Amino acid sequence: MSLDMNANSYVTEDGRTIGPVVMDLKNITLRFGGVVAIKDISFNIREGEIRAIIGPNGAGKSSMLNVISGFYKPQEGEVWFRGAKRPPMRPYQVAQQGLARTFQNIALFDGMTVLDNIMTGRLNHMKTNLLQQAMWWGKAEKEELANREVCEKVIDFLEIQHIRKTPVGRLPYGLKKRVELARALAAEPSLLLLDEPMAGMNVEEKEDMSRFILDMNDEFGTTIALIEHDMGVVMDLSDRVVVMDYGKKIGDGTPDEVRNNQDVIDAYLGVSHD
Amino acid sequence: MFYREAGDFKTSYRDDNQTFPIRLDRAGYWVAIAVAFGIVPFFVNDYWVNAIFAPFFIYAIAALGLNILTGYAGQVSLGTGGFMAVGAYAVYKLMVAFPEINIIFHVLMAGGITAVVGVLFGLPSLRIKGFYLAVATLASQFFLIWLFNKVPWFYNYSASGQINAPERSVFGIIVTGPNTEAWAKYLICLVFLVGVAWMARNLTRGMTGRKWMGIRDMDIAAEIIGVNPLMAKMTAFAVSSFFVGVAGALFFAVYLGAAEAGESFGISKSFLILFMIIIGGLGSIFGSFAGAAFMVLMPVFLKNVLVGGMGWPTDLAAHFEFMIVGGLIVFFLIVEPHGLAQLWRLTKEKLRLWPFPH
Amino acid sequence: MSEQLLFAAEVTLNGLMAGVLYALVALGFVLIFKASGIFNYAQGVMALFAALTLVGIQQGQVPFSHLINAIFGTNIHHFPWQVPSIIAIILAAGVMVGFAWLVERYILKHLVGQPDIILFMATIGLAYFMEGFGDIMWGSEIKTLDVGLPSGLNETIDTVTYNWFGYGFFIDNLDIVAAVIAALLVAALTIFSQYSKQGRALRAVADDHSAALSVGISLRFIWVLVWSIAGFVALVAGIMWGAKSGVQFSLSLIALKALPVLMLGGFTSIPGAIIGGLIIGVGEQLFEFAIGPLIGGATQNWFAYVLALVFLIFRPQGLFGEKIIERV
Amino acid sequence: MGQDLAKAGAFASIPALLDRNVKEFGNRPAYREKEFGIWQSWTWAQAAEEIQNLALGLLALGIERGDHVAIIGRNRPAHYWGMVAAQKVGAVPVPLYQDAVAEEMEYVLENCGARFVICGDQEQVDKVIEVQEKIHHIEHVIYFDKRGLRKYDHSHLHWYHDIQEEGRVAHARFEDEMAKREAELTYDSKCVMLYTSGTTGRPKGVVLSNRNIIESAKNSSEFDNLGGNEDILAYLPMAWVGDFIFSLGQAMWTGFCVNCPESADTLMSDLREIGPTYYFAPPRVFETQLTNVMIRMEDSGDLKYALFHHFMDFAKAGAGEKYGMPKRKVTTQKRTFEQKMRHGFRYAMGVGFAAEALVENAIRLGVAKLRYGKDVRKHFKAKDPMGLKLYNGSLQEYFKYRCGDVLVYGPLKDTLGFGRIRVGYTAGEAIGPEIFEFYRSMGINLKQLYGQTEATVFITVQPDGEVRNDTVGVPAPGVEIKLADNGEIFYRSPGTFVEYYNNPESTADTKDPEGWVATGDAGFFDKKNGHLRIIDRAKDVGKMADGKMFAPKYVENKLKFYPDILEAVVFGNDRDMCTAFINIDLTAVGNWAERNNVAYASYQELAGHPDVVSTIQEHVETVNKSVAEDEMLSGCQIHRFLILHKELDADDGEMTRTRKVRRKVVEEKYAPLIDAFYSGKSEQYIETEVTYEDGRKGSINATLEIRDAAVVGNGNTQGMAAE
Repeated sequence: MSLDMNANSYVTEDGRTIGPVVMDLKNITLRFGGVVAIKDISFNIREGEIRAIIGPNGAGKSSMLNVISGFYKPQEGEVWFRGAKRPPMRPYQVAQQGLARTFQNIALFDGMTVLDNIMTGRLNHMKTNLLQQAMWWGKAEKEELANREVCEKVIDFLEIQHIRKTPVGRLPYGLKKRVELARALAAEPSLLLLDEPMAGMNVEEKEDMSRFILDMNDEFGTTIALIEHDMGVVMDLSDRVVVMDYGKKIGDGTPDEVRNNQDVIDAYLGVSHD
Repeated sequence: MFYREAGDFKTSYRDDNQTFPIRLDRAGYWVAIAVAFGIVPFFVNDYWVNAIFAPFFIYAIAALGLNILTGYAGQVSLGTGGFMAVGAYAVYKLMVAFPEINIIFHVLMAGGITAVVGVLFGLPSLRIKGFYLAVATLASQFFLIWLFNKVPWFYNYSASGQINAPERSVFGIIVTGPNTEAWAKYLICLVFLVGVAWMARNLTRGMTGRKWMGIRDMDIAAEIIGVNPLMAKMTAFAVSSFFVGVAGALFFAVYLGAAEAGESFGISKSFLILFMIIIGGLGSIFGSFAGAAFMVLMPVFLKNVLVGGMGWPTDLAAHFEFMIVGGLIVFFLIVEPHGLAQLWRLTKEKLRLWPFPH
Repeated sequence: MSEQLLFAAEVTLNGLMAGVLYALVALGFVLIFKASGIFNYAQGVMALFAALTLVGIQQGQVPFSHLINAIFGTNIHHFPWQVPSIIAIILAAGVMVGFAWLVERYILKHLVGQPDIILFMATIGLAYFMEGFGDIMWGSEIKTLDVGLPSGLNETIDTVTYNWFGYGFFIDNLDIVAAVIAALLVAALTIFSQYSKQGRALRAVADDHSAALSVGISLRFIWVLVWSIAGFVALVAGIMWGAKSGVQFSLSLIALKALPVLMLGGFTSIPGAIIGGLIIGVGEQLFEFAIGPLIGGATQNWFAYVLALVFLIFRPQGLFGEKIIERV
Repeated sequence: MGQDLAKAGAFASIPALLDRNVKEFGNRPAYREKEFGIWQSWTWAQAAEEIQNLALGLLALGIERGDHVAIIGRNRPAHYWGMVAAQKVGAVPVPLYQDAVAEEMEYVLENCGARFVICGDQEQVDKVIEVQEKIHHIEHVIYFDKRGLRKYDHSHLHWYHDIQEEGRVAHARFEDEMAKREAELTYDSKCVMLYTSGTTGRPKGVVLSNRNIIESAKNSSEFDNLGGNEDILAYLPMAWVGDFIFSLGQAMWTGFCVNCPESADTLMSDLREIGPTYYFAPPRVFETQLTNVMIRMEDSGDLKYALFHHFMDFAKAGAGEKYGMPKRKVTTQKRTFEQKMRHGFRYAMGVGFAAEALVENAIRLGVAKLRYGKDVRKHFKAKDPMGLKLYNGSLQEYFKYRCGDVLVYGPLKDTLGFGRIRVGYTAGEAIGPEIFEFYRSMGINLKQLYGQTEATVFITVQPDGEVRNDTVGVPAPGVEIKLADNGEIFYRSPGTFVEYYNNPESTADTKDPEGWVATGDAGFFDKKNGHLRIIDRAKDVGKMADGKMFAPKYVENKLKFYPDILEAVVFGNDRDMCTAFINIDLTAVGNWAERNNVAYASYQELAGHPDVVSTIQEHVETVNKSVAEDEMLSGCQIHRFLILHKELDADDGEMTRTRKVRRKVVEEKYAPLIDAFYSGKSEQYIETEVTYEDGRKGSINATLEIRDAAVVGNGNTQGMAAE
């Protein structure tokens, strides 16, 4: 099926209705000194869809994600979020707007337990001030416990009950990835960015991860944008795919459309999909 | 071995979240509190208070403060001595200026003032990291000490350049000045220690603590998931300095009675406190206590053995102490970088799993 | 007016000289930091220890005499001989090498891979240890160090300047000598690191540990080497300061002075250390000279740090340090 | 506790008991489940409300009297409520084994003709949907765990909570109807239908009346003074009669609390957290536990190791029975002051000696280390603390036990989660003597009972203080027993089942008109103490060619008592000698292999290892000796045996879900091997089909070595001497 990019909403094969545009990127260009990482790229992400950004290594995918999450400031172009142009802001402010993300090479807080790590995901939902927390009794405690409950739901959802109280430092790679996902999910984001969620996983773990991503989108209707260079996985997961190569956008559309796109095929020829 | 955990299950998040989830620990904690408040005060004499309890309590408070900054928020500071001085001089000025106000408030206010100063000197931490920051904090140390030496207003133009704590009382009990009862000193320090420890615990177990640790473990990631680095670091500096300030205030007002910035709060103080948290364990409340106790008791012990026991000249003993302290630091960093707290944790694990090894 | 200016000029010159000594200590820091990423707080104490050892050997002191006397109630202090300076210096250098070896063997080896901050703390511990050790070994009383360096007013400069400006600059010979030696030392180090095998190995390690290891350079050897060099630098610094202001505890405090120097120059740059040293030296002298009197003097205690602090806020990596790039 | 409740007659049904519990102790905990990190709890009042809403919801769905409601899922309060709710509206709950594959499930669902199915989660729902394609009487499927079911067609699929909500809404409409139906329940109306695991042939639906359940619950609770303060851990399959009696029957009767674990893989930690006071587990569980303990102790420090064995030996030597058994008859809320004092004193003495023992032995160990170095463990034996010498006789023993209690028994029990057990049962198969002894000597009141679904569990039980490992105790309260001349056991009791569902003929040939039921087991009463002793399944007790008695199970059990041996199947019916298949225990033997660094890639490879085979041979021969002791069974000595190349597995149909061996199946499947036995070959090639966990099929082949084992000539006394 092909779809009209401007339409207010569309319906996927499995009958989910995808809502209006949440995040709209207009002519983004990003340079590091002389190097051009991203060259004039535009695309959008819609309410409730799973949007994939794919491309060979060094295509500028991660830079793209970093632009979205406000870590890199593009030299040109605009980022529109929920119909408003995003003013230049620091990453934490972006997070407060309701963006959550995971990282390609895991960025968990090794000094804390799994539970604490996930709790950090809740920080934009916690309002008590320093003094109240110092006193603990009353507001602070109530808030803490309430948010603990949310996190426990997430823990249950991602099936990591058995490691709840272990320090993340001790966990194997696959579980760490899952915990990081949990942390992002706990933030109840309106847009969730996944940076290579399946990098370095074995088939089984990849299957689990895909299941979780789908369930997330299904259960909570989370809007998800993910980077992956394993095409196979992406095609099954995502509703729409952007293909990047050498910082340029060479394709955009449903998996099928992309699959039959000549440029994409060329770009991927001889590129290993590890 | 002594733990009996079967049947000790949690039916609410409050229970699960408490500081001492294990029944036995809880019991031990309450017993300790009871003894500290209910029994010891009746038996302490001047020697015990001045040689052990008062310094232990006060240094423990300071260690808690520094541990929050260094152990939890990961910002190394070598300026602790300077901030203690701020607390001391602040409380001095307040005591003199407002004799009618209760000393308790003076101490707290002194803490508040120190917090402000702390934040000021903490600001650079936004741009400066790691060693650079550590060294930068030396600036505060030297500048503050110099300030208190050079500006007579701080010591009310006294000829000696010293400050002397006037006599003040709480509920009619004299707690500062020369004729303070041993048990009064003991109690007031203890009260502050417990209060501070309780606050520290609350802050570190909650979201504030997590923000701090996030900054410590991976500041970039922390910012990206929504931690405001400015706020996190500044709160860390504020809280830490507050505690340190309180410690400084007590150190001068209750413990020393008279002080001179240079020798009471010099760079060596900064290091002393730093050692306490290293030996005790970074990022651990218990560690702050353990470290303080260790660093207070060891010299006393050495003195009794070397000078008292073997009749060495005191200066030699002092050098010896230097060696031992230095050696211990290195030893701990090599054998157990997480300090006494970690050792304690491990023993506890062993006891809980007894007779199994794992 | 021009009086003032000339004063200032003189002060600046003296500042430069002082700066040279800061630079000397800082040099030790940089060497170790470059080669092993260790921020060696103990550098200053090493200088003190080196100086103490030198004096001790020179005057034929009995090591640990105090300790021995304390334990056995004996009363021994000196051997019946004096050692010529040059031999004493060589011996002292030897001691510093031995010390370097011990440090590597008993400390660094066990701390490989620990976070930098831990290593930093370890060196603080080491500093404390050496301080106590040095005092126990050689006694803590202030000692005068004389290895026959010229000192006192340098007439030539005095007369020359007098003839020029009608005002004689007071510059201590010792400072000049110090400057010269420092210059030589730096030159020597540069040559060493450029042209000797070990030197190249050293630079390789400084650039990239793992790569260096992979080409078969022994990290442990490099560490011993670099610590030895640092020890030697410390010895030189110790001699200078010792000769200037006597060998005593306060000597180790110059280490602290060297820290702001490093912050200015950047931890990884030798020229940075030197220029930083000079800036600090001149800066604090001038500041004390210009502002000091207005605010009660003794500003040297803190000026260096505050200067560095302010400077860092605008350039966090120091003058010559590499730019810090953040990635996720 | 049980006694002071009004007469059973007044409470003719489970729902009636529920109402009583709500009245008598409405806000005491009734159910707990570990979920979201804590033990979610429901008081009797809350539980009753949940149940009522569900019941009303079912009514709203149009459930009829006598409908069967199938329940499939792991132990969760919601599922138990499902059962009670069904009863409340006159329907009959039919719990199923959750790990059954679709085909097995199909038969049962077909057979019981359930209109309603309550499923735990997606996995179960999928199976049911698969089954629905063939059988069409299933109208409504109710699931509890939403996960992944959102996209399913919900025309006949309902979420548990939605149903409850409907019930809450429809409260007014159906309340009277529900009350009416509940009132109709009599002491003899159907309470539950449970399917036998089907050791032989197809499973049969055993219909149990309220009388069966409540009477048995009542008698057994009173027999063991079960009170309202017990805690039990519900982890056994819900379809098994035992779980029904413990988690519903007794729980409802006495009002104690049922705790459900978070999941199968957190079972052990959940067990430890709850620390049940009343506990049931099949021998297998205790066995694996013990194996783990031993393995973990192997890795522990020399001192601990020595102390552990020193005190365990002491306890096993009888001290455990004497000083260890829990004194309290009931788990009351609190100990009296006097009890506390006595306990405190005991503990204090224990601690004192424990400290002494630690220090003394640590020193002695240090010395021993100097002498032996590495292999000190072999030579070093722990000693009692000298302080004990001050006392003598029983007092010394008593304090020694207290000391051991502080050092070993107490912590051990606690870490295993048995710290609070007051009454523990095991049944199903015989339990190994040393296993049984181990747990009892630690001070766990572990007992055996003999029972079956048709009897609502209880046929014989061991009273406190009369516990022996080779018998199954005396007839349970209200049970009469008679033995047929071939040794088969018959019983009659209030628990005797009503009938096999839709199966009058097999009902008839199990249960005669006077209500005597054939257990199908052969046994005899011990002359000395009147305890019952089980030999084997009556029909499996065959005759050998020479007419001697052939009791395979009896021998198999003796074999299985060895930690190395997981399963054993003995053949020899109508033959001139006995032979056996052996399954080794991968954990135990694997551990042995590790310690003697024997490398192995698979079970098969390890099983084939010569050393392993000869170890097993030793075991077999010792067993032969002890079998030879018993005159009537001496024929059952094993002449030849082999170690199977694969583990017998339920997925291959070689075992039941409760892990009982399906003798017939095995006999057919491995016919070539058996022939090889009796044709005297020394090895035999075989190829077998296996089913993997995910249902795929494959086949493995091997050439197995057959060994001859020494046997003792009849009446030979050396056998005894050797024992």
